[in-house]
Amino acid sequence: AQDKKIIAVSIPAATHGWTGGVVYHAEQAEKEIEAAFPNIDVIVKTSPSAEAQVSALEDLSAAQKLDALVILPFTSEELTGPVQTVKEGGTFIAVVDRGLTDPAIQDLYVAGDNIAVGANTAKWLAEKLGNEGKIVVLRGIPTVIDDERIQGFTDVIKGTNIEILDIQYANWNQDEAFTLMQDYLAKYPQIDAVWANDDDMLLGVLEAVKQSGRTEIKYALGGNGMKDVIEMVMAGDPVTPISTPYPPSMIKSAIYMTAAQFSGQAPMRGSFKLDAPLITPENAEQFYFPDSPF
Amino acid sequence: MTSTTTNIARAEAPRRFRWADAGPFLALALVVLIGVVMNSSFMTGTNIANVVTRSAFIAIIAVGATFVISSGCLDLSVGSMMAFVTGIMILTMNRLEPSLGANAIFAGALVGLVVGALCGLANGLIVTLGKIEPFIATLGTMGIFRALITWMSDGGSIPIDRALRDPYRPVYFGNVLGVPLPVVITLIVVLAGAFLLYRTKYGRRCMAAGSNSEVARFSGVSVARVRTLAFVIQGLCVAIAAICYIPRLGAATPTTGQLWELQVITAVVIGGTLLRGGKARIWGTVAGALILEVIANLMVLSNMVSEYLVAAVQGVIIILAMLAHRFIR
Amino acid sequence: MTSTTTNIARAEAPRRFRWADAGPFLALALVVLIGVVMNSSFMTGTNIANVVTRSAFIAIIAVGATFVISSGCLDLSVGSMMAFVTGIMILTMNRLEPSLGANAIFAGALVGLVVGALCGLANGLIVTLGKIEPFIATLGTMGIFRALITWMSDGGSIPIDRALRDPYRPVYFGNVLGVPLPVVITLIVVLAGAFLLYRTKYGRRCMAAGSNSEVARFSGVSVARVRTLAFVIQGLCVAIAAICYIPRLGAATPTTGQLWELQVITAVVIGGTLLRGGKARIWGTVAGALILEVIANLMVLSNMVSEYLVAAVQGVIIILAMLAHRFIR
Amino acid sequence: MTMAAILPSAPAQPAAPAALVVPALQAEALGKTYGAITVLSDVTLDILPGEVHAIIGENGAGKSTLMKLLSGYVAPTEGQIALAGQQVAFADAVAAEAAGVVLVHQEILLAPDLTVAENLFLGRELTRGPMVDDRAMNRRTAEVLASIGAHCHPRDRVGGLPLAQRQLVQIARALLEPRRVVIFDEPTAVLANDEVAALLNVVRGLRSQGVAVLYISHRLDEVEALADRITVLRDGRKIGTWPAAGLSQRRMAELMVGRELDMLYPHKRPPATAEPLLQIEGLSVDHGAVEASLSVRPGEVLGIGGMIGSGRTELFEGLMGLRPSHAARIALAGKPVSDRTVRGWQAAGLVYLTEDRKGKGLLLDESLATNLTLQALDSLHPGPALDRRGELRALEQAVAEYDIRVRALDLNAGQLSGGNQQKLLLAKVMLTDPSVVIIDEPTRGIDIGNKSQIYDFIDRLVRAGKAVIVISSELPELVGLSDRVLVMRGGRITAELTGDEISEHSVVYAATSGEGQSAAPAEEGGGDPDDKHHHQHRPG
Ligand SMILES: Nc1ncnc2c1ncn2[C@@H]1O[C@H](COP(=O)(O)OP(=O)(O)OP(=O)(O)O)[C@@H](O)[C@H]1O
Ligand SMILES: Nc1ncnc2c1ncn2[C@@H]1O[C@H](COP(=O)(O)OP(=O)(O)OP(=O)(O)O)[C@@H](O)[C@H]1O
Ligand SMILES: [Mg+2]
Ligand SMILES: [Mg+2]
Repeated sequence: AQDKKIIAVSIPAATHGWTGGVVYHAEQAEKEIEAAFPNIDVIVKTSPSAEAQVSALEDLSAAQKLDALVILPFTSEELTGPVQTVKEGGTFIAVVDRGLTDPAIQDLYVAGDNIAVGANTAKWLAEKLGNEGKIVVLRGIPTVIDDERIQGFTDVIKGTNIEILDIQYANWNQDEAFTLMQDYLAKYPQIDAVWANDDDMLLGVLEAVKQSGRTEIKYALGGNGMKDVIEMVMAGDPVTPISTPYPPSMIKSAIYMTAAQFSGQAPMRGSFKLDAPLITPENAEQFYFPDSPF
Repeated sequence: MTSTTTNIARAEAPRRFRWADAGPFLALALVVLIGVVMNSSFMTGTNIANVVTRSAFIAIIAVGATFVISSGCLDLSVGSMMAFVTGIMILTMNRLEPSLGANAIFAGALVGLVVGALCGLANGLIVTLGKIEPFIATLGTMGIFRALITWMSDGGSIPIDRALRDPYRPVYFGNVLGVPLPVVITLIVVLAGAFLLYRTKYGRRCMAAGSNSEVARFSGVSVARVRTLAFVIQGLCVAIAAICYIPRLGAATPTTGQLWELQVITAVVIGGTLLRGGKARIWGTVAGALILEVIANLMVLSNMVSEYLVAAVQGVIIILAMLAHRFIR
Repeated sequence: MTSTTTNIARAEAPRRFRWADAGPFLALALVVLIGVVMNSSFMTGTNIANVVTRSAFIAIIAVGATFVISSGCLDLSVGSMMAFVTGIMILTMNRLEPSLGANAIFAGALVGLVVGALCGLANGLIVTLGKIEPFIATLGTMGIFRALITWMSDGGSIPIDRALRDPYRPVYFGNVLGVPLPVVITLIVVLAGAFLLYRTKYGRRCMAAGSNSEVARFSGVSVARVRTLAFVIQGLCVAIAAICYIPRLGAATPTTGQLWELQVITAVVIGGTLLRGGKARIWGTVAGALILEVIANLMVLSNMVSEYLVAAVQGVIIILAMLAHRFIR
Repeated sequence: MTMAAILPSAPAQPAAPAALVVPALQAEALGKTYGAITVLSDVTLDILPGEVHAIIGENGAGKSTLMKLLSGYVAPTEGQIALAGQQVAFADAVAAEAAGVVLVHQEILLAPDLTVAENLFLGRELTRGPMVDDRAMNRRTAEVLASIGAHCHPRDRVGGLPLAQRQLVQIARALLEPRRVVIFDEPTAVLANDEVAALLNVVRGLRSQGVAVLYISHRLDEVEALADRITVLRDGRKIGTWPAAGLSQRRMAELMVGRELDMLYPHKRPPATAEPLLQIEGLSVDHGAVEASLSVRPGEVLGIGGMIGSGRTELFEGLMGLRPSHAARIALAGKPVSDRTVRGWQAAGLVYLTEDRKGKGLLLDESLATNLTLQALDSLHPGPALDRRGELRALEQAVAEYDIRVRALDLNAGQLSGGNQQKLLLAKVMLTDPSVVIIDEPTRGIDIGNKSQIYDFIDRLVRAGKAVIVISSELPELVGLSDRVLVMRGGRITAELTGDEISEHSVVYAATSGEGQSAAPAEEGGGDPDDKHHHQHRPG
């Protein structure tokens, strides 16, 4: 076991749908890679907070020499220092989704683009609404991802005549989204479209709209490419005809890319940006993973 | 033994009205009044129906919590337990649907009640036999239930079978003579709870255990049994809430019921039940649950508060409501 | 009055050793033993240093909580308060850096202490003057502090100025004669806490207020003042924890310190302090904080548990540790 | 009794002695009402420095209330208080204490988690620099404890002490500093002879130092032995003040009750011969009793005597399964008992009445009916639901039968006077219709008029073929009631006295012999200890 190469994977704990997907794909990658490459040991660790993630990094690197670290940081600022410390021990660093504040630390960066998630949705919506109308927005837990998506979205909307009636937190929670949407519906007699910045919340929104029987709502959009929502897109749902991918499987790609160098290939370095193209009925098939929990 | 006749005459005198007991209801009236003044959408039928229906979950669970708290304990695990029971119920219903059809809902509900009761029993036994501070014991089981639902759902969600959605829907969205079904269920639970707490031997013993467990012990009350049973009742209430909850969104996720324990305890305490046990106010608990839901509703309806500060304003209003009914006496 | 002399002799008799008091330390020994058996990396110097250093935050805050709890109250707001104080400190330091340079750290720390004390004072006054159940009052302020940090950071994060990072780093990463600085600070806080609680009038009165507030009042102890001061001490401890925390993560976010309140209370109760007040075990509290941190560490080091189930195993271990030290007597 | 000699003969007028001495404390037309209930009205009273002024009266007469008014615990609704001639209005008990007026409560008021010394010095801790000086406080505590004959340790946790010790701690707390006025509210209700004697000496000591002492007791022998003047309260009003000299116990009782009293103790019954109802062999209780064996027959009153800390309470709490214990053999009516819990015993027909009514007996914040029926819920309500009317009927019946003096039936138990709480507790336990009754301190705090009722009650039980075990620290009671007496010492049963062997002297001797403590103090407590008849029948 001594000569095994160790790849540590540090990700957020499965506290809601998307992070649940991340954990799922990371564990899948672990199983597949360990089966395929007996000289590689993948260790997946989840942490419920930035604080705990820093602790996990300390623990992992104190317990063994890490050959590589694949990390999906809770936040950029808070994890930059600790990851740098790990790198100083000679570890290959792969960062997923949120880049560190000092990009020099990252040997490999598989970037999600949260701003694009918001911006692409907003562009599509603006076009469909003809740059007019009233919309409401549900946001997640106050974190960087949420902030970036909202920023991407609102920046685009500002350039149109669309009015954002309200933005409130629903904590990426279906249930809270349902409640919040009920209240939006009670408050605003005319809503042309809804954007929940995550598909988990979208499910709650749709349920509330269905209950209200209101028909003026032309679009209810989410993001992240949750499989239930992609099914809706595939079925050509008129209210939710699109989603944006933000596949939790990006963690799997990063683990594979990192593992490659230990299976005889040259180390992959550099930045790989995942785009956030719209998922439409035409291309939905390729974003659909029926076995994923997300 | 002469002085008795005058005393007997007084025995029939009606109980005096106490302002302190009316506190939660006055506080509720106050927030409703604020709602009416602040926002015209507040008093619409749909909005009121939504708010009242939504408060059903917290109210039902809080009825159970009233038992646990008045017996001198505390249960932090209710939110997680709710998610866990929901998960088990959905899995059961999905499994049984092919053979039982829509009847799988009943079977699943039954299984849910049993599982809820067992979860409560586990809490109760850890606290009473294990002699562990309820705060710690139920914090432990809170982690356990939450982890189990996360594991059962692989961190994703456990949706109910499509075939069951429609027959199950009315349990949350339906109504009886215009009264939403969850409200009817809440009323039944509250009435049953009030009967059990105020009108039965068990309720009496529950209060005695919370009021002074030594006196209860010396009076032949098995404090451990009473408390264990309170936890079981709590588990049953959680299961009933879960039964109403499933048709609302049709899925259990690792976030289901998150932080509900705090809301539940808040509702109970706002309602006038003493956190240290011995005094229970079931109807106050219901008022407490409504107050919380109305405040949350007002936060969305009003435009005055930055989205970032909603939690702050909610906190301030809760404190003010408590202050108000403290100084109204 | 012949028996005077014998009684006086008894007054000097040594304190008996009580197994129950040793409970938390035995439980700590137990989890450490489990660690040693389970994982060879556990007992390495670096790992132990890491774990002990990390437990500083919870330990320091829990020292304050020991005061609050033993005086008969409870503070649920510590986690949010920690985030809020951290935010204020970073903002202050960033603002002052251009003029003061590295000295901005001292200024910021001072501001942090003042703000922490004021937050604690607010909690204390709401509880004592407002006569609101501490659970509710601090649940309210928990929401308020959390909302304030969310608002201050616009839902994002407040990073510390790069120029301050390096001079500030040693406060978490440095050491004195090989002992990590946060551990030194924790020791100072614990010693000060133990002195205050066990050796001063204030500590005595704190326990009296928690044991029986009526008796304390009749004895001329101002229960309200004692409790308010306990909350202020809690606020100061939160600020001290925040001072150590900033160099570790370098930013305040709306999720900083989330759920710490539960960890803190767990540490205090595992340590042997009674949740109903009147009995305080400062050193036990420290053992409690270490137990929690060791368990979390073992979860990371060992590979036996599915990542979904970590919380469950943690819950089980906490309950088992409590059971063990309950039945060891 | 020098002071009494100066006083004019009965009934003394409050203003009269002022010419000679300035009263330490004066009450002027004091009154107290709770809502619509008047518990005290128009009481005028003075206490002189260096006198022991006894207050006597029936249960619920308002004695404790008056004491609370005088010591700042409760504010009067009418009237004034003067301290050394100066009008005062105490803001609270702390202010009264600062002015030198201290009250020893009828009910224990101590912080259970703190040690004895910590309780004594709470709010006035001794310090050295910033630190509390535990050494000095423990030393001083040990001195005060020794001076009143308490045997607990300054560092004992108060919550773990037996009731009597807690009472002594409370007394010690009052005596820690020099006082101008010390008020004792039934300090001896839970004390045994030795401790009573020591306390009476303490009170005499205070008197000789010029302290004014107000003293409430239902033990009229104590009052007779101690008091210089006696004030009688009835139904919240003052009947009058008399010099103690020349007021016999019998006359005191008549003044209190307002009618003639006859026999106090019932005639003894013929010796019981039936098979024992309860048999205990080799019962040991942790921290309490060692290898105790006893039995009681139907138709018999078994008395249990002993000093404080002899383990009587522990023995029976252990028997009830309320403390860890183990026994070789326990049988009730010939059948071995397996379920040794309060509930199991109750089902088998045995109940235990605790000595600690506040801590273990009554839910002070609950209604009278709730308290009364708590133990008998199962027999009172056959189904799961409560029959509230039935409860109310039971309450009315209990109020009549046990003469519980309440001014309204919707009070909480905590609002009853001490003696009436005791009666409620007795009623509560008897509601289960037991065949064996164990009563720990049956007449704790009960007035003389009601005492004989309770004795009659016990007599009737026994004559009906039941068995009663009475644990009592009041020797006359033990002697007057019991057919047989077991005496405990150091957790063991050391003597069995039957028939004519039963006397105060023999009990005291058995309880103390071999410990090097003299039995002498008993004489100071109750007059002539050997004269049984004196106690069994009131002369006249
Ligand atoms: N808070 C209260 N509310 C209503 N009534 C009260 C309250 N406190 C006391 N009482 C009533 O005042 C009366 C006098 O009580 P008090 O305790 O002074 O009697 P006491 O003379 O000390 O009797 P005992 O000998 O039994 O101790 C009682 O009838 C009691 O029920
Ligand atoms: N929890 C306890 N732990 C240790 N010792 C105890 C405990 N409770 C009581 N004791 C001791 O047990 C002995 C018996 O005490 P107890 O006062 O009950 O006897 P008693 O004869 O009933 O006296 P009383 O006149 O007070 O009723 C005493 O020495 C007491 O200190
Ligand atoms: Mg009294
Ligand atoms: Mg006793």
